[in-house]
This record gives sequence, structure tokens and C-alpha cells, in this order.
Amino acid sequence: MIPMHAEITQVVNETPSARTFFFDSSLGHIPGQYVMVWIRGVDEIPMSLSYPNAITVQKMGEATTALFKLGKGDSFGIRGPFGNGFSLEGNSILLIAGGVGAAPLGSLAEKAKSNNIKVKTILGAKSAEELLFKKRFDNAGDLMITTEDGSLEYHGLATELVDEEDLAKYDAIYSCGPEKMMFKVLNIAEGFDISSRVQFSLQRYVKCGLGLCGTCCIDPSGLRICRDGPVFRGDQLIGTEFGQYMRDASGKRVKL
Amino acid sequence: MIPMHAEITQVVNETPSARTFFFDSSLGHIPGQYVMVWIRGVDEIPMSLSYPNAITVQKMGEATTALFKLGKGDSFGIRGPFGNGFSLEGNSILLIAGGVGAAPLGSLAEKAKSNNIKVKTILGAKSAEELLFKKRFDNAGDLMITTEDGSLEYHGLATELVDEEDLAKYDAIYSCGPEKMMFKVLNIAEGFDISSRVQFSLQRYVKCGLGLCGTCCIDPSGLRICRDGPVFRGDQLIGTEFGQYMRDASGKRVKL
Amino acid sequence: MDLTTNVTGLQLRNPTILAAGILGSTASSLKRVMRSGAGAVVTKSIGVVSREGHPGPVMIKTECGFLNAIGLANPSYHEFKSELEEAKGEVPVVASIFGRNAEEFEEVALGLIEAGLDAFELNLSCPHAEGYGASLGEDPNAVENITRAVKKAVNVPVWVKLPPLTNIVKIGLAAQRGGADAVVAINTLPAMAIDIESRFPVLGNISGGLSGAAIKPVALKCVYDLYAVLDIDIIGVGGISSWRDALEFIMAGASALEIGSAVYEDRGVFRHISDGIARYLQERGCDLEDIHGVTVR
Amino acid sequence: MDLTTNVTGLQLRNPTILAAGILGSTASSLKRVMRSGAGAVVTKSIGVVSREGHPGPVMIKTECGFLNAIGLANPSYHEFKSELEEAKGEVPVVASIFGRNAEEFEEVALGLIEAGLDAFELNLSCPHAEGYGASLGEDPNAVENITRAVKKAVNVPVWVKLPPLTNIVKIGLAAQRGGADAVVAINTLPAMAIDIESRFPVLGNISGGLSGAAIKPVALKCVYDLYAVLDIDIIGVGGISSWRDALEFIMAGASALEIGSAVYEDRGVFRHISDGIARYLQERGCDLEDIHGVTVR
Ligand SMILES: Cc1cc2nc3c(=O)[nH]c(=O)nc-3n(C[C@H](O)[C@H](O)[C@H](O)COP(=O)(O)OP(=O)(O)OC[C@H]3O[C@@H](n4cnc5c(N)ncnc54)[C@H](O)[C@@H]3O)c2cc1C
Ligand SMILES: Cc1cc2nc3c(=O)[nH]c(=O)nc-3n(C[C@H](O)[C@H](O)[C@H](O)COP(=O)(O)OP(=O)(O)OC[C@H]3O[C@@H](n4cnc5c(N)ncnc54)[C@H](O)[C@@H]3O)c2cc1C
Ligand SMILES: Cc1cc2nc3c(=O)[nH]c(=O)nc-3n(C[C@H](O)[C@H](O)[C@H](O)COP(=O)(O)O)c2cc1C
Ligand SMILES: Cc1cc2nc3c(=O)[nH]c(=O)nc-3n(C[C@H](O)[C@H](O)[C@H](O)COP(=O)(O)O)c2cc1C
Ligand code: FES
Ligand code: FES
Repeated sequence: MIPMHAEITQVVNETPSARTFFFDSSLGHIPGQYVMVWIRGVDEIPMSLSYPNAITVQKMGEATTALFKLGKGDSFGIRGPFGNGFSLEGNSILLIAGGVGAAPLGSLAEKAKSNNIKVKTILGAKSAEELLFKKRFDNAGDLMITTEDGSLEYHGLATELVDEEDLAKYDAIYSCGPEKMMFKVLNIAEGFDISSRVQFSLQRYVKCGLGLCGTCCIDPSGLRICRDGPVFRGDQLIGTEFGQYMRDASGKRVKL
Repeated sequence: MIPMHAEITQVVNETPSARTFFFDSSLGHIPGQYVMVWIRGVDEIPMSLSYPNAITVQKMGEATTALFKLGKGDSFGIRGPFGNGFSLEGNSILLIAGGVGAAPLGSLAEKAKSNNIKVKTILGAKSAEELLFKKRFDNAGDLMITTEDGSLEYHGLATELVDEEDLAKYDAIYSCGPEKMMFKVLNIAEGFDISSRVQFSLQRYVKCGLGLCGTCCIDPSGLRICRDGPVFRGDQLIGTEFGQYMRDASGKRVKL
Repeated sequence: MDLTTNVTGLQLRNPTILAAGILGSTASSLKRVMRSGAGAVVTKSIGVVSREGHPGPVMIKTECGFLNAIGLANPSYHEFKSELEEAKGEVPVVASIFGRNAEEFEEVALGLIEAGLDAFELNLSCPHAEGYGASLGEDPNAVENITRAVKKAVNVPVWVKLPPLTNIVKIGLAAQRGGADAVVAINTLPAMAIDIESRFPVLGNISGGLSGAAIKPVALKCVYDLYAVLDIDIIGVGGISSWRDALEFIMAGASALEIGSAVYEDRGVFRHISDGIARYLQERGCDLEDIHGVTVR
Repeated sequence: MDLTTNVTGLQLRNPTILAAGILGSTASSLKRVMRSGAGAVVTKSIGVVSREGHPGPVMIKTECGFLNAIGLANPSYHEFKSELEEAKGEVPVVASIFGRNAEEFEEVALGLIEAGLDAFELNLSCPHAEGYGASLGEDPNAVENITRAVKKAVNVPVWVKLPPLTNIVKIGLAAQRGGADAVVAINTLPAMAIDIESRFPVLGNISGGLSGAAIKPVALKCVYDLYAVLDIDIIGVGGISSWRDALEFIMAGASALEIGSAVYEDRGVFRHISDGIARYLQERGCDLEDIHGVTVR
């Protein structure tokens, strides 16, 4: 499949570092699935769908910087959606989002609400202005906010609020954000013996998106983020490289 | 499509020069369609399906001679069915078969009968023993026989009997046999102004069977025997090479 | 939308051309293809003497294309001359010719020229006929000499059809040095299939040439590489079946397109492709020149 | 049904092998492929220094196959040694290596040999990395010298992976002269695709290599031609996705089969292919030796 041509219809500045790029076609997808975004002449990078017709991007390096230079009427290429996505389960769920990790969880929250599932979200960021999709989570159910600088609500890390929750009362828990945060969530969940009820969306170097090149495999299972993931249950991640290390573009291990 | 493997289940000696080779799979087909028969190591040649699971072959040259050496348990390759086949029309039809031209008409007669269509057949051959599918035509309706040596029934050419028929009373007429015979039939039909009601099955050099190589095209329409045919209506053949010339394997014209 | 295309001085009503060896053996067949919308037609490759071609199967459909080993069946230029005369019609007619050496090529060209054709295409690329086609097309010197000989002998444009070799640019340059007005890229890829039941190679000739969708990405790269280096026209061929495919070739530098295997699925492919190109250009308010080679330059 | 296969002295439980560059970057991935039934696995190609590879897109699915230009991304042999040690498992592990010249090949081979691998595969065929792979594999002298250098340096079998050139037999003979224990045919075909909307080549590297179903008939002919001439083992690769494909390659002379792109549709392809081969042999009461090269000899 040659990348689909996607024309940008609107750019929304969500936070000082994250923008949502809406484009001119809607993709049928499961929240948590991603697309490969081709910034022509630069690179192709994986991005979660934050809406059926949008990605929400944090500026990181070369490709995201080039993407930030694009505006309405500009275009990029899209392959996908790829990957498994979140499996929505039960009657009462908890979402734990850190930073731009909120991107795939926003539409999960909305899908859950429309299925009459009770949603509670713990949303964390560096500061109040960095909080992503506050309104979407708020509309979908209960919202608890944490900021590292204390500029809004709870002063501290998202995981500190998680620590105070009775995780066992949720049918399913969904988490996306910095791996250190997710790893902490997994440890807490293990304490409740419910790690299989938590779904994590992982970020690793993804190159082909097709499950062939081998760039994104995790140790020791050999599971591929790009095709078997990016969403894994906690019990699939215990005793793995998760929280320990990842690999760079060459395949070299990098400590987290 | 790689040729299908066909194992010979039975060989029937129909006449001194024609044999029916039954094979181990039945092909859904329209009477008049043909298959490409691959005699491995020798050549691939076109043959009408005389039954869903059989071809009836007259010994001619290299490939048919090699085919005649095969018996039960031996095999050949088959591609097809190809071509358009006869279009069965009306309530009362006439079949005009000469020699091994009876091959595609036998199953047409049976199909017509099972559709409650009245069938009359004029079947011609050199001699009584060369008559092909006498029984099949007899079972399907009226049968008139002509032999060139007078060894059975009418002494003379099939076309002499056709000359005596009121062709206008048939809804459709089907003819297969030597081109000289078919050309005569076309002339008679023109006399009745019903050439569009006669369907002829043509034989020309067929190599690819796919409508690409161009070997089998007829002048001046450029229609392809292998794909647009092998069955054509009389009005498609008036003023063409039909009855005049054909081409050899190199594309050179050969007078009929 | 005007799709008029100039290739080596010939005016084509649109850039689609019937490829050599497809429905190109008789005048009536060539004319039927003209009526179906082609901008020009190329004949079956014609040689010095008549040839019946290889034993069958001569062609099969594979998963992603076609395998053929027709074996340069042709009635010789003596017989074909009259077909060429009759073939003259609404669009230019290009005679594909082959030979064993420069002398044979020259003989065939001179034998056909009076029939009034519009250009020659030299088949230096057929992969399944010993001593012909690709056997010569592999050798830059042979390509240069044969091209020069035909150029000298005739006063119509000469196109040279190239085999898909790793060093195709080298061969293209040799054709250009020999005076070719255009190169045509590519002919089929050497390939084969085996019948696992009988254990025979499926083609009567054992191996043959792969055409159709399978070879499109390979042909496109050849055109792209040639356009970056050559000064003469490039005619793209190999797996083109849609207007999107055609646009890829034009953007890679093709001035016109030959279409062969795609006729299998759609005899109207010439019209469908030119309509699609016209629609694309219209919607974007540009013309053929704007997109020609745009991906390379 | 016994499918045990001897290739260059290695005992494989079945003739299916994971091709280089597919899920071969880490020990855990290689082991997952072993669990899925492969008879041996080949690693991603490893070089002297770490490389991030080409910018994306590095791979796309086309109509009939895949285009890739990964660009020999690898962490260098220094880093990869520990992966190789961990990768040791149920079946032989073959290290694919690349370099700019004989010295680099030798350095990588010596750097990895202590990890305890079972054979080396020399990548003289990658079509999209300047100065590496096919740039060397085109030259019979380079192939012979590099093969000889590695052979001298190590005491495990050395396989040479060939590019699909017109003169592949010449290159195969050069590898054989250099002492190769087997040739592996073929790597991907040079190819590309263009995005007609943006007019950019789709691969970040402009062009890349075509793999998958599209190239099967081409690969099969290469194996057939090599088997007719070489004395050493031939390992077939290119578009194999079913047991029928696999049997075609064995009948054309392949002793074993590498499988790459087909893993996309079916991670269990190794088991499915070996099961299919076993069924075919059982039904006909014959064994692998009976059909090996049967179409050629
Ligand atoms: C499944 C998945 C979903 C993602 N969803 C989002 C999202 O919704 N929003 C968002 O802002 N980011 C998302 N990311 C991360 C995003 O892909 C990287 O931030 C981006 O690739 C950085 O590219 P760059 O060229 O700007 O940065 P670079 O300078 O190239 O790299 C900065 C860092 O980004 C990471 N990175 C670079 N290239 C890749 C790559 N090809 N694959 C994965 N990581 C890479 C590396 O850790 C690298 O150190 C997602 C990643 C994955 C795997
Ligand atoms: C659509 C179609 C249906 C046919 N159905 C029958 C049938 O049911 N029974 C039957 O006995 N014959 C049938 N034929 C004719 C049959 O194909 C030829 O008799 C056969 O190909 C002769 O091959 P050979 O090698 O034995 O003879 P050759 O020595 O090669 O040639 C003898 C003559 O057969 C004809 N011929 C040879 N090769 C071909 C070819 N590839 N295509 C067409 N004609 C060829 C030529 O006129 C040639 O002069 C059919 C032909 C066509 C086109
Ligand atoms: C049946 C067939 C016959 C061909 N005959 C010739 C030929 O006579 N001369 C020639 O130069 N190319 C010949 N070719 C090659 C085509 O002209 C063309 O280069 C090739 O098929 C690739 O284009 P396609 O994929 O559109 O078919 C033939 C191809 C086919 C399929
Ligand atoms: C994504 C990808 C990466 C590859 N990387 C390598 C490599 O590193 N070294 C190598 O020799 N071949 C490499 N190849 C080529 C394959 O090993 C194989 O020769 C080719 O893909 C044809 O086989 P297939 O059709 O089964 O995929 C790669 C192929 C693909 C698709
Ligand atoms: S990114 Fe290629 S296998 Fe996952
Ligand atoms: S036999 Fe090839 S076109 Fe009819």
C-alpha cells in the first residue's frame, strides 16, 4: 500500500509543545492504532490516531519539527491504521495518561462513554498548559489532574494519584505516556495482582510498520510493537525489557 | 494460471481417427468453450470440451499423435476453459456438424434437450465409422446422417442436406466442422437472410489462449478466435477471411 | 485536455502506445487497437526469415503477471510488408524489428521502409531467443553498432528497446551514441515456472519473460535512472495498467508509455489511461510538460 | 516424513530458513521465528560500524510484493555479538555480514565467530546501499576475493548471497572459485515507486529492492541456471510463500529455501511450508532427494 495522500484541513495548538493536525479523510480505526506519517523528503514516523482524521504530535526532533512547519492546505502521506489498538472491556475503566500519551486515550474515552462505560481519567503533565485533551476526558467522565509544577490540581506525578486508587475496582485500565510512568503503573497493578487487566501502549522505534524489518521487537518474547502491539497487557510485559531499555534506530540497546 | 494437472481416467475410441480422453476433474463450462491441452515436452494445443471432463481429439500432427500415445493413468496439463462458447437460444434449433466438429456440439445438443429445446442435427463424415457422437445426437432429438462414401444414409456432403432445409424455421443454428463446410452453410443462411442466427465455431492457430499474442486474429475485424470467439455469428463473418484463408504458426497467410 | 505528445518528432494524440508483440501480428489487429484509443501502435517483432516460434505453452498467467516465450514467431519482412501497408491508419505505426547482427537489422529495416511506417523499434531485448534480442542488447558495442547501422539506412526515427539489465544506463548510453532517437524500457525479465505435478518447466521453451504488474517497480526504476542520464526520449513500458501507473512513469521521465499485458484485463486500457491522465492534469491545472520527469529533475 | 536437510554440512530439521533482514535484528526475534518452525535462521546483515539506515519510508507493500530500502541498519558486530550468543537455540543460526571490501568482511566475521554461529552468509547483493552489497556483487573478482578472504578466516560454512543479475551464473562461479560452500539466490530487484500526489519517490532512499510474489519467477530461473552449472549447494530465495513455491525451487535445484516477505501474511509460514512439502512427498512416496533438481537433470 502506497501512502495515502492526506491534506491538512486544520491545525490546533493543543499545548505549547503539541499540535493536532486534522486531515481530509477519516480512517476507520480502533483507538490505540497508529499510522505511519510520511513527511516527504524528511522521514516517516509512527503516530497514534487521536481522532479518526487527526494525529496529535509532540515536537521532538527532525521529523516532528518538519511536521510543525506544515499548515492548512499542506499535506503528508499516511499508511495505516496499523497495530492492534486497545480492547475495550467491562463497565468501569480507568485511563492513565501522561503528556502526549493522552493522544490515543482521548478517543478511547469517548468510545467508552458512548458505550455507557464509566470512565475515570488520571491526566498528568509538566504544567497546566501542557495538559492534553483535558476537555475530552472531562466530557467522558471523571477527570483527575496532576501537574509536576503544581500549576493545576494535584502537585506531583500521575503515578502518585494511581497509588491512591483501589485499582481492583476497575474492570480495565489503560495507560499511555512516558515508559517510566507506565512501568510504575505496572508495578502498582502487580501489587493488586491485576496486571492482566491493564493495557499499555508502547513506543519503540517503528520503521516498516508491517512486522517484517524486526526493528521494534521486544525482549525476550520477540513480540513486535508495530504489529503484535503497540498495545500489550501488563502480564505480557512482566520480566521484559519494558521499563529497562529500548533500542535506537541501529538496533543498539539504550537504557531507559 | 499454471496448467491444471489432469489425469486420464478413460480413453474411448470414437472413430478410427478420433478418441475421447476423459480426465479426473469436471470443468464448469459453456458448450463451445475450449481448453489448452499441454502434452508435456511436446506442445500445447486448443481442444473443445466434448464433456465437462473430456476432450475428443482427431489425430493430426505432432501434438495429437503424442496425445494418442497416452492412456489411462497418464496425464496432461489443462488451462481453461477459454473463449465464449455457444449461446443457446430459442425453442427449436439445428446443429450442423462435420467430422470432429461434432466435439463441441454433442454437449450443446444435450444441454438443449435438457432445456426442452427441440434439436435437429445434420451429422456428416467421410464414412459411417467416422461419424462422431451419433448416439448423443440421436438421443437429443432428430438426427440426419450424411457420409461422403455413402456407407450410411445420405450419400454426399452435409451441406447438401442443409440446402434442402427451410433454415428460416429454426430459432438458431449451430455449426462446427471443416471451414469449407461452414462457409457453405453461411452462404445458404445468407440466402435466407438469417446469417445472424447461425453460430459458427472457428478453428485458427491458437497459441496463448489469453487474447494477447495476436496469433488468432481474423481479418478485417481483428477479432480474436481465442477470446472473442471461437464462436461467431454469421453476420460477424461476412466479408472476412472466413472461407478464404487462415494463417500458419508464423502468421503467414494460407489459402483454404 | 490536450494530451498531444511529441515523441522523437512523431505527433501522438495521447502518450499511450501498444507494446511490441501484443496483438501486433496483423493489420486488422493493429487497427482494432487504434480504434480502442492508442496514441500509436508497435508491431510484433519482424525478422529476416519466417519463424514459427517456440512450442507451447508459449504463455501463461501467473499470480502477478504473465510469463511468455513466444519465440519471435513472425512471417518475415517479405510477408509482413503488405500488413504494414494496410495497417496505416489514424495513428503512427512503429515497426519492431529484430536480427542476428547489424546486417540483418538493416535488411529488415530496408525491406519494410517502403511500406510507409513512422518509426522503427529495435528489439535488442527479447530474453528468450538465442542469438537475438537480449543476447545482443547485453553488449554496449553491439547496441551502438546496430543502432548506427539502422539509423544510417533509414530516415525515420529509430527507437531502441532495452533489456532490464543491471547496467541498463550503460546500454542506453550506447544506443544514444549510435544515434537512437529514443530508448524503450523495458522488455520482460528472464523468468520461469515449474509444474510440480509433472516436474516440467511450464513454458515450452523452459524459460521466458515476465511481464505485467510484477515488473512495474523494476521498469519504473529503469526509466528513472535512464532519464537522469540520457538526452533522448524515453518510452516507459512494463506493468502499466492504470492511469496512476502511467503518471508514475511520466514523472520518472517517460515521454510516452507502451502497454502490453494490461490489454488482458481491459482492451480499452489505452482510452482509460489517457482519460485518467487528462482528469488528473485538469484537476490540478497542469499539463504533461509540467509533470514530465518532475520526480527526477 | 523426514525433511532433514543437509546444507553445507549443517543439519536442518526442514529446508525452510528465515531470510536475512526479516525479524533478524535481535536474539528474541530470531528465537520466536525458530519456535514458529524454521529449519534455520539468518540474522540481519551486520557490519563494521553501527548504521541507522535510510530515512523513511523504508518499506511499503506494493500490489505484488514489497519495496524496501532499510539501508543496512545494524548496531555493528561489537554490539551484535551478544545477541548472537543469546540466539543459539533449537536450529542453526547463520550470521549475515556485509562490508566495503575483503578486509571489512573479514573483520566482521572474526568479530562474530566466537559467538558460536553455524555459518556466514555474505551479503554481496543488497541493491540499495552505495559501496556495499550489489555494488561488490556485480564484480566477479570482488566476489571471489571476498569469499576467499572469509573462507580463510573462519572454519564454518560460508554462503554467498547473489544479486539477481543477468550474469548471475558468472557471479556464482566466482563465489565457487573463492571457496563458497553455497550460493543464496536471490536478493531483491532494484525497483521504486512514485507518489503521484506529491511526486516524491515513495522510499526515503528514492529506490530500493523488490521482494515477494512479484520476483518468484525471476528467482526460480536464477536457481535453475545456477544449478545447471555449479557444484556447490544452492539456497533459493525470492517470493516463496507456499509449499508449492518451495517445491518449484527444490525441483529447480535448491537444497534449502529462505523465506522473507511471506512472513507478512503468515508468521507460521515455515511450518506450513514444511508440512506441505511432507504431504506432497508422502502422497507420492518419494523423498527430498528424489525431487531435488529433477527439472534440471
Ligand atoms: C505506536 C506509536 C505511536 C506514537 N504516537 C505518538 C503520538 O500520538 N504523538 C506523538 O507526538 N508521538 C507519538 N509517537 C512517538 C513518535 O513517533 C516520535 O516522537 C517521533 O518518531 C520522533 O521523530 P523525530 O524525527 O521528530 O525525532 P528524532 O529526533 O528522530 O527522535 C527523537 C526520539 O523519538 C523517537 N523516535 C524517532 N523516530 C522514531 C520512529 N520511527 N519510531 C518510534 N520512535 C521514534 C526516538 O526515541 C528518538 O530518540 C508514537 C510512537 C509509536 C511507536
Ligand atoms: C478453439 C479450437 C477448438 C478445437 N477443438 C478441437 C477438438 O475438439 N478436437 C480436435 O481434434 N481438434 C480441435 N481443434 C484443432 C486442434 O487444435 C488441432 O488439430 C491441433 O492443434 C493439431 O496439432 P498437432 O500438433 O497434432 O498438428 P500439427 O502437425 O501441429 O498441425 C496440423 C494442423 O493443425 C492445426 N494446428 C496446429 N497447431 C494448432 C494450434 N496451436 N491451434 C490451432 N490449430 C492448430 C493447423 O491447421 C495445422 O496445420 C480445435 C482448434 C481450436 C482453435
Ligand atoms: C505475449 C508477449 C509477446 C511479446 N513480444 C515482444 C516482441 O515481439 N518484441 C518485443 O520487443 N517485446 C515483446 N514483448 C514485450 C512487451 O513488448 C513488453 O516490453 C513487456 O511485456 C512489458 O510490458 P507489459 O508489462 O505492459 O506487458 C512481448 C510481451 C508479451 C507479453
Ligand atoms: C525488509 C527487508 C530487509 C532485508 N534485509 C536484508 C539484509 O539485511 N541482508 C540481505 O542479504 N538481504 C536482505 N533482504 C533480502 C531478503 O533476505 C530476500 O533476499 C528478499 O527479500 C527476497 O525474498 P522474499 O521474497 O522471500 O522476501 C531484506 C528484505 C526485506 C524485505
Ligand atoms: S517496525 Fe518493522 S517489524 Fe516492527
Ligand atoms: S492465441 Fe494469442 S491472441 Fe489468440
